[in-house]
Amino acid sequence: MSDSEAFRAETRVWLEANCPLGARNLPNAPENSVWGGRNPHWPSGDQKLWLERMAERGWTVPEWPKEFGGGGLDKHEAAVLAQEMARIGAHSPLASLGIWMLGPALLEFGTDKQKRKYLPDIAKGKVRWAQGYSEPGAGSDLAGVQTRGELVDGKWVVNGQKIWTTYGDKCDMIFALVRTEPDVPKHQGISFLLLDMDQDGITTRPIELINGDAHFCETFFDNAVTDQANIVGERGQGWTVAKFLLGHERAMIGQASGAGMGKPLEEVAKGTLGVDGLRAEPALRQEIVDNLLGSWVMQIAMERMRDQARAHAMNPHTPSVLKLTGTELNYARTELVGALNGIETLTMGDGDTRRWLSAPANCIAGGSNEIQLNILAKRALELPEQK
Amino acid sequence: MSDSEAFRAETRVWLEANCPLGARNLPNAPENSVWGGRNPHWPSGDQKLWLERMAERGWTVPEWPKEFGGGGLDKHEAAVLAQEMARIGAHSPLASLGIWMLGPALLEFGTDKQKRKYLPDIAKGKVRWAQGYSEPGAGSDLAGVQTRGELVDGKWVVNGQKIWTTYGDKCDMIFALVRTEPDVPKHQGISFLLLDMDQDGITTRPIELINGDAHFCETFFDNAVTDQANIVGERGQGWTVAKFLLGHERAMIGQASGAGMGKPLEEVAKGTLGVDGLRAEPALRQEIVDNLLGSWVMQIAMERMRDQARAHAMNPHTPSVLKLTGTELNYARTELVGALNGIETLTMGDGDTRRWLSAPANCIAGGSNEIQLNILAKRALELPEQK
Amino acid sequence: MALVLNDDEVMLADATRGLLDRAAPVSAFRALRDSGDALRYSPELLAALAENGLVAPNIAEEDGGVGMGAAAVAVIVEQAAHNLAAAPLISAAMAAELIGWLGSPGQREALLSAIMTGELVVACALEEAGRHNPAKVETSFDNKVLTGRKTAVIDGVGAGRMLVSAANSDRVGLYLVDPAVDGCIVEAIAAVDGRNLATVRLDGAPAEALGGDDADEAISAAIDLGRALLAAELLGLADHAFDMTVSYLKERKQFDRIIGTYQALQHRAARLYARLDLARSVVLKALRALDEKSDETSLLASLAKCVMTELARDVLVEAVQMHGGIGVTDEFDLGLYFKRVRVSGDLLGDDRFHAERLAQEKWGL
Amino acid sequence: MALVLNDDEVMLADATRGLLDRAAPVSAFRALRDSGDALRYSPELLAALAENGLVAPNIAEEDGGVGMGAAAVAVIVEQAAHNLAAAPLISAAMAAELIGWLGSPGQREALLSAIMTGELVVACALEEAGRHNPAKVETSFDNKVLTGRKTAVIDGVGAGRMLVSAANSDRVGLYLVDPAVDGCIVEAIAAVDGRNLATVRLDGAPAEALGGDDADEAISAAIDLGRALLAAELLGLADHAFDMTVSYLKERKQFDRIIGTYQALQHRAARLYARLDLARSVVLKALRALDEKSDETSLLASLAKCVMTELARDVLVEAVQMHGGIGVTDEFDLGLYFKRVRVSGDLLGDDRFHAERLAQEKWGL
Repeated sequence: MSDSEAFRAETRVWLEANCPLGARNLPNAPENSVWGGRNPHWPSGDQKLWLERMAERGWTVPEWPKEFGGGGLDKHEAAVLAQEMARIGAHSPLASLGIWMLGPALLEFGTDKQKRKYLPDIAKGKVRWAQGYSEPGAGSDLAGVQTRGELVDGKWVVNGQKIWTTYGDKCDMIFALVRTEPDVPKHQGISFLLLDMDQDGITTRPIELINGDAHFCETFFDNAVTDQANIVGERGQGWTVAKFLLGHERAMIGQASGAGMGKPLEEVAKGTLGVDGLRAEPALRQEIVDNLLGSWVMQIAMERMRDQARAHAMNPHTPSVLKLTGTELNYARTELVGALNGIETLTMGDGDTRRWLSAPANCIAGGSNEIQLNILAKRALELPEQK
Repeated sequence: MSDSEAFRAETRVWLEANCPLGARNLPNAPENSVWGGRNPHWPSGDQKLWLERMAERGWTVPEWPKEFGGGGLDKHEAAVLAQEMARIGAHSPLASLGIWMLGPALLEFGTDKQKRKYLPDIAKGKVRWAQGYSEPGAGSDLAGVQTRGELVDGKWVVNGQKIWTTYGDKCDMIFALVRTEPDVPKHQGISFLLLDMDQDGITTRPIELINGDAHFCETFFDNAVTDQANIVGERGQGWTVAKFLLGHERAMIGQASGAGMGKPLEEVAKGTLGVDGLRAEPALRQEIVDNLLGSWVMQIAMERMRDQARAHAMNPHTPSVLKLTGTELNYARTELVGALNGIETLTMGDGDTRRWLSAPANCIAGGSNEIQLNILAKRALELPEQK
Repeated sequence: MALVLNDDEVMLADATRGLLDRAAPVSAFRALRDSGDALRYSPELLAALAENGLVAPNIAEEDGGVGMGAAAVAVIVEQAAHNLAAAPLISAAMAAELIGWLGSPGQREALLSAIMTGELVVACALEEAGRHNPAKVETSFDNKVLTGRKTAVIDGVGAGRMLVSAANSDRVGLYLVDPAVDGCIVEAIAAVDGRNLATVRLDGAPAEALGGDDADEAISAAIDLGRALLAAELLGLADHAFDMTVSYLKERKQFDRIIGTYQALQHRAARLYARLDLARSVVLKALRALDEKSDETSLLASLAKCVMTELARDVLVEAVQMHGGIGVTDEFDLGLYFKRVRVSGDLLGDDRFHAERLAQEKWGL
Repeated sequence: MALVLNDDEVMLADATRGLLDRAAPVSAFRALRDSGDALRYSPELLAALAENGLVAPNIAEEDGGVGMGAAAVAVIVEQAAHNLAAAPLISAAMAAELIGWLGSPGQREALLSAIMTGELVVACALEEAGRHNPAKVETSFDNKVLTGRKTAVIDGVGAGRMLVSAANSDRVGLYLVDPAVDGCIVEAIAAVDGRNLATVRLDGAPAEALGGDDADEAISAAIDLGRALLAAELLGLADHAFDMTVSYLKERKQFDRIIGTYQALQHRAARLYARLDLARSVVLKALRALDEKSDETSLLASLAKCVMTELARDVLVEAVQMHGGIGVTDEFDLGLYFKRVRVSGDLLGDDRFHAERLAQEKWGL
C-alpha cells in the first residue's frame, strides 16, 4: 500500500467515525454555514462537534503548517481529504474570511509573531474576521483609500469609513486598508492594519440589499485604535498585500459562482416543466442548454487550473477569466431557474428568487467584471493605455 | 376619385403598359442591376427599354424637380409609385451612386449651374459616378484626408490616392474629398470636388475581396485636373457635404442589409432541412428564429422611420441604429443560410456563400459599426469624451 | 395610423406624467411597499386617475366611456411605469375589453362605469400555470359554479369582481364571480416587485356567464391587449432605468475620470439605446394594430412582449452593473425597477414563450 | 492525465512548428490555392511531415507506428492550423484509427505503414448529408459492391483508398474501396477554404469489408477523434487570428490613437481571450479522454467541437471587424483563416449540432 493509499484509508476511517450525521449531506445554503467567532451561532450540536473535531486535527485548514493550527498536509493529501469528505457528504466545518483571505496574507507577509497570534484562532474558528477594503464612493478604485491612520504614542489611530464589510456586525476583528502616508502616490501610501472591532471607535450599520439580505455593512472608524505591531507587511506596502488577496478573492468568487448553488439546472428543468414541457419551449430550453454548456466548460477549466497549480504552470490570468465567466453564468442560471419555477415563486421568501437577486452583486464585487476585463486587456494582452 | 386615387390608377395603367416583362420579377442580384454610364452594360434589351421609358418620365428619381430630370412627385405620390412598381414586380430601373449620393448633395449644396449640368445625366443614367472618400490607412478617420488639391491657373490639380472606390474602374466621374487648405484644422480644410475619370491623371486598380468580388478599387490621382467651378459647397467646407452624405449612406446600408438579399430565411430553412428536420436541430432553429425576430423588428423600425419622415419628426440617430443593427443581422443571416445549405454549397461559385463573404464588409463600410456606436454615445446619449 | 404619436397622445402622456409626478412619485410606491399594505395599490391614486379619465379609457363611448384605444391606454401605462405608480390600470383595461366584448347590456352597465370611476376593480383570472400557458384551462363551469385554481391574477387581491375563464363541456367561456362568495379563496402572491398578484381557488363558486359559452376570441383579444400594455409598461420601466444609468455615467467618477468617458461603457449604452429605439417602433406598431383590428394584431402583440421582455431585462442588468454596489442596495430605487421588470416580463408570457409562438405561427417553423 | 501539456507534447509542438515554419509558411498555402491544383495539399509537405513521424502518430507500435495518442496528433494538427499547412493529417489519423480498430492483420499491414510514410492517403467517407448527420447511412453494401453517395469526404480527391460506411442488412459496416475502380466517382467540392473535400458516388463499386458487419463503435470512435482534432485545428486557427488581431490593435492608429487603447476594443478582445483560455482546457480534456478511453469521451469530443466552432467563428468575425477594410481583402491572410474556420466548423457537426447532442445525451433534456 502506497503512502497515499494508506493516508486515504486512514482518513476514511477517521471521517466515518468522527463526522456526525448532522454534519453530512446538508444543502449548501447560508443557514448551514458555521462562522465561529467569539459569540458563535451553531446551526446544530452536530456541526459544533464537527468543527471541534476537525479543528483538533488542524483539518479546517489542512495545508497550513501544524504549528499555526493547520493540518500540515501536502497538496496531494489535501486533495484526498477533500475527496473523502465529499464521499460521505461532509459539510465544510468552518466558513471564514480568516481562512480564505487573511490567513494566506499572514502566511505570505506576516511576522512570525503575527502568525502565532492570529492563525490558530482562525483555524479553530475562535475569532471571526471582517474585510475592510471598499469605501463609499470609491467603487472599483480600491486604491483610492481615504480612511486615515496616524501613529500616535505607539498606536494606530484610525478614522474613516468602509463599506461592503461582509457580516461586519457579526465579526470580532477586521483587516483594513488604511492610508498612513498621505503625501505619496496613492498606491504607495496604504497600510494593511488589523483592528479589534470590540471597541467604541468602531461601529457598523447593515445595508439592506435587493435580495432582502443585510450581510453587508458600513463600518465607521472614529478614533479606532490598534497596537503599532498590528500591521501586515511594511508601512505603506499595504497595496501589495491587498493585491495578493484580491487574486484569491477573484478565484473564489468565480469558482463559487461557477459551481453554483441549489439544484443543478437540468434537474430544475425536469422537475418543473419536465422534458416534454421543456421541448415545447425551445427558446427557454436553448438558454438552459447554453448555460449548462458554459458551466461544464467552467468545471473543466477549474480542473485544469488545479492541474496547472500542481505543475506550477498556472496561467496568472485564469482567476480573472473564471471570475468574469462564473459570475455571468451564475446570474443567467438563477434567472433561468426563476423562469422554470414560474411566477408563484417570485417572492422574497423563495430561496431561488433570493439567489437570483444576489447574483448581480457577484458581477460587481471582488473587482467588477469591467475591472477583470481591464486587467486581461492590460496584463494578458498587453494592450496599451491611452496617455 | 381623389387626386391620389387618380394618380394611382394612372400610374398602374402606365406601368402595365410600359414595364417590359423582362424587367419584372428579377431576383435582387448584382447581375440584374443597371448602372448606366457612358459605356453601359445592359443585362437585357428589356431592361434598357425600361430605363429609357422611366428616365423619359423622370421616374428614375421621382422626387427630384422636373427641371433637373426628375419626376416632380411629392412624397405621397412617390410612395404610390413605389407600391405600384412593387405590385407588378418591376425591377429598379437604375442603380446609381449619382442618385443615392451625389444627387442629394447637389440638390442641397450645389449651384444652379451644377444642378443643370449634372443632375439630368444622373437621372437618365448617362454618367456613372464613383465616390472618393476613404484613403489607404485612414480607415474610420475619414476626415484625415491626405489627397491634396491646389488651384493652379483656374483648375484644381489633385494628387493622392483613394480606396474602396465602388466600381471605380467602371465609372465616368468621381466626387472626392480633397484637402485644399493644408494649414487649418483637419475638418476645415477639405473641399468636395467633381472630376472626370477619363483623363490620364486618374488610374484605378481593383481590389480582390474575400468573396471573390473586385468591385472596389484603389484610385490614384497623379496631377488629375478639374475646372475650378467643379467644387460643391464652399472651398474648405467639403466636410459639411460629406457628413450630409454619410447620413444617407448609413441609412442605405442599414436598410439594404435589413431587407436582405436572396430567399427569406424561413423559406431557406423549409427548403433545406424542412420543418421536422429543423425541429431536430433546436439550437440552429433558435438562431434562425432570433434572426427572423430581428428582421421583423428592423422592418417595423423602417416603417416608423418613413412615417416619422412624413411627419417631420425623424429621430436623427435612427440611421446609425439601422446601420448597426441591419448589418449585424445580415451577417448572421448569411451565416445561417450557409449552415442550412450544408457543406457542398460552401464554394465561391455559390451565391449564398458569396453573400456570406460579403456581409462582414457592410459592418465596416459607411462608417464602421464602432463609429456608429461612438456617434450614438456622443450625440444621442451625450456622454462626455475623455479630455 | 402612422407609427408616430399624434398630438392627442402626446398631450395625454404629458397630462398623465404631470398628475403622476404630483400624486405618485416613486417614494409613494416605496412607502406603500414598506407599509406591507395588502392591496398594494393606492385607492386614492386610483380615484385621482379615474377623475382625470385615465382608468380604462378604452371603454366605448356607447358604454359611457371615453372611447379611446389601446394606444391611449398604453400611453398612460407607460407613464405610470416611470413612477412605479401603484394603480390597477392594466387589469382595468383588460376587464373593460372583456366586458365590452362579451357583456350583456345589463352587465356592461353594471360594471363598466364603475371600473371607469375607480369604484370597482375587476380582475381577470385567465391563467392556470405558474409559467404562462394560455392553452391550459382546467377550471370548469358546471351547474352554475366554478371549480379550479387560477394564478397570476393581476390585482386579484381585494378585487370587487373577477372574470374567470373556464371550460364548459369542450368550450371555453368567461364567468363573472364575486370573490366574497363562499367557494372563492383569493390568496396574495407576495411578488418581489410589490405588485398586487393573486391565486384564486374556486371550489364550487357561483358565477354568471359573460356572453355565450365560446369566449375564446374575446379572451385572446384581452390577452393581446394585456401583452401590448405590459410591453408598454416594460418600455417605460426600461426607459426610466436607462435614463438613470446614462445620468449616472455622466456624474460618477472612478480613477479620477467620469465613467461615461469609458468607451466600453459608452458602446454598451449605445447598443441599449439602439435596441430601445427599435423596440419603441414595435410597441407602437402592436398598439396601432390593436386599434385598427389588423389581422396581425395577435402576432404583433407577441412580438412587442417578446422584444420588450428581453430588452428590459438586459437594460436592468446593465443598469445595475453600471451603477456598481449602490445598484444592489435596497435603498436605491433601481432595484425596484429591476424586480418590476422581472414580473412584468413573466406575466402573459416572457420572451421565450413569445419567440416560440412566433416561430410557429408567423413563420411556420 | 493532467490537463497540462507534458514535456513530450511541448517538444512535439516546437518541432512541428519549426518544420512547418520552414516548409509550409502561409504563403505556400496561398500559392497552392492560387495554382488551382486539384489535390489541394502538397505531397512534398506530406513526405516531409511523414519523415519526421508527424503523420498518423496514433498508429500503434505493434502495427509499426509511433504509438502516440490523440493528444499528440492534435498538437501537430493545431500547429499545422497556424500555418494553414496543406497536408492530409486529420484524414490520416482517422483512417489509422479505423484500420487499427477493424482491420485484419493483412489489411493493417497493407495500409498502416503506407499511411504513416505518406505514400498512401486513405480518406474516410462517413457522411451522407450536406449538414452533418451521422445517423444517415443509406449507402448499401450488397453482393460485395457499394451503392450510394457520400459527401464531405476530407482529402477524398486523389485518395489512394477510401473507407466507406455502409448498411449491410440492418447493420453498419466499413468497407475499403479503391477509388480507381469502375463505379466509384470522386468529385471535388470546391470548398471556399481551399481544403481537399469531395463527394463520392458509388454505383456498384467493388469493396472489401474491414472487420465484421458491425462497425458502429469503431466509426463512432473515429468520428470522436475527428471532432477532437477539428477542435484542435479550430483552436490553432482562432489563436492565430486572435494573435494577428492583438498585434494589429497595438500598431494601427486611427484618429491619432493606437486603436488598442480604445477600451471598447480592449474589452471585446479580453472577452475573446477569456473564452480562448477556457476553450483550451476543453480541447485538452477531450483529447485526454480519448487517450484514456473515458466513458465520457464522446460527449467531451462533442463539447470541444461545440465550443471551438462557436468561438473560432466569433474570433474571426471580431478579427475581421477590428482589422477594418484590409480584413476583407483577399491579399491579406486573415480571410484565409476566416474561410477555413467556417469549413472546419461545419465538418463533423457544428456548434448547433453538438449543443443539441449534449442536451439530449449529457443532460437528458
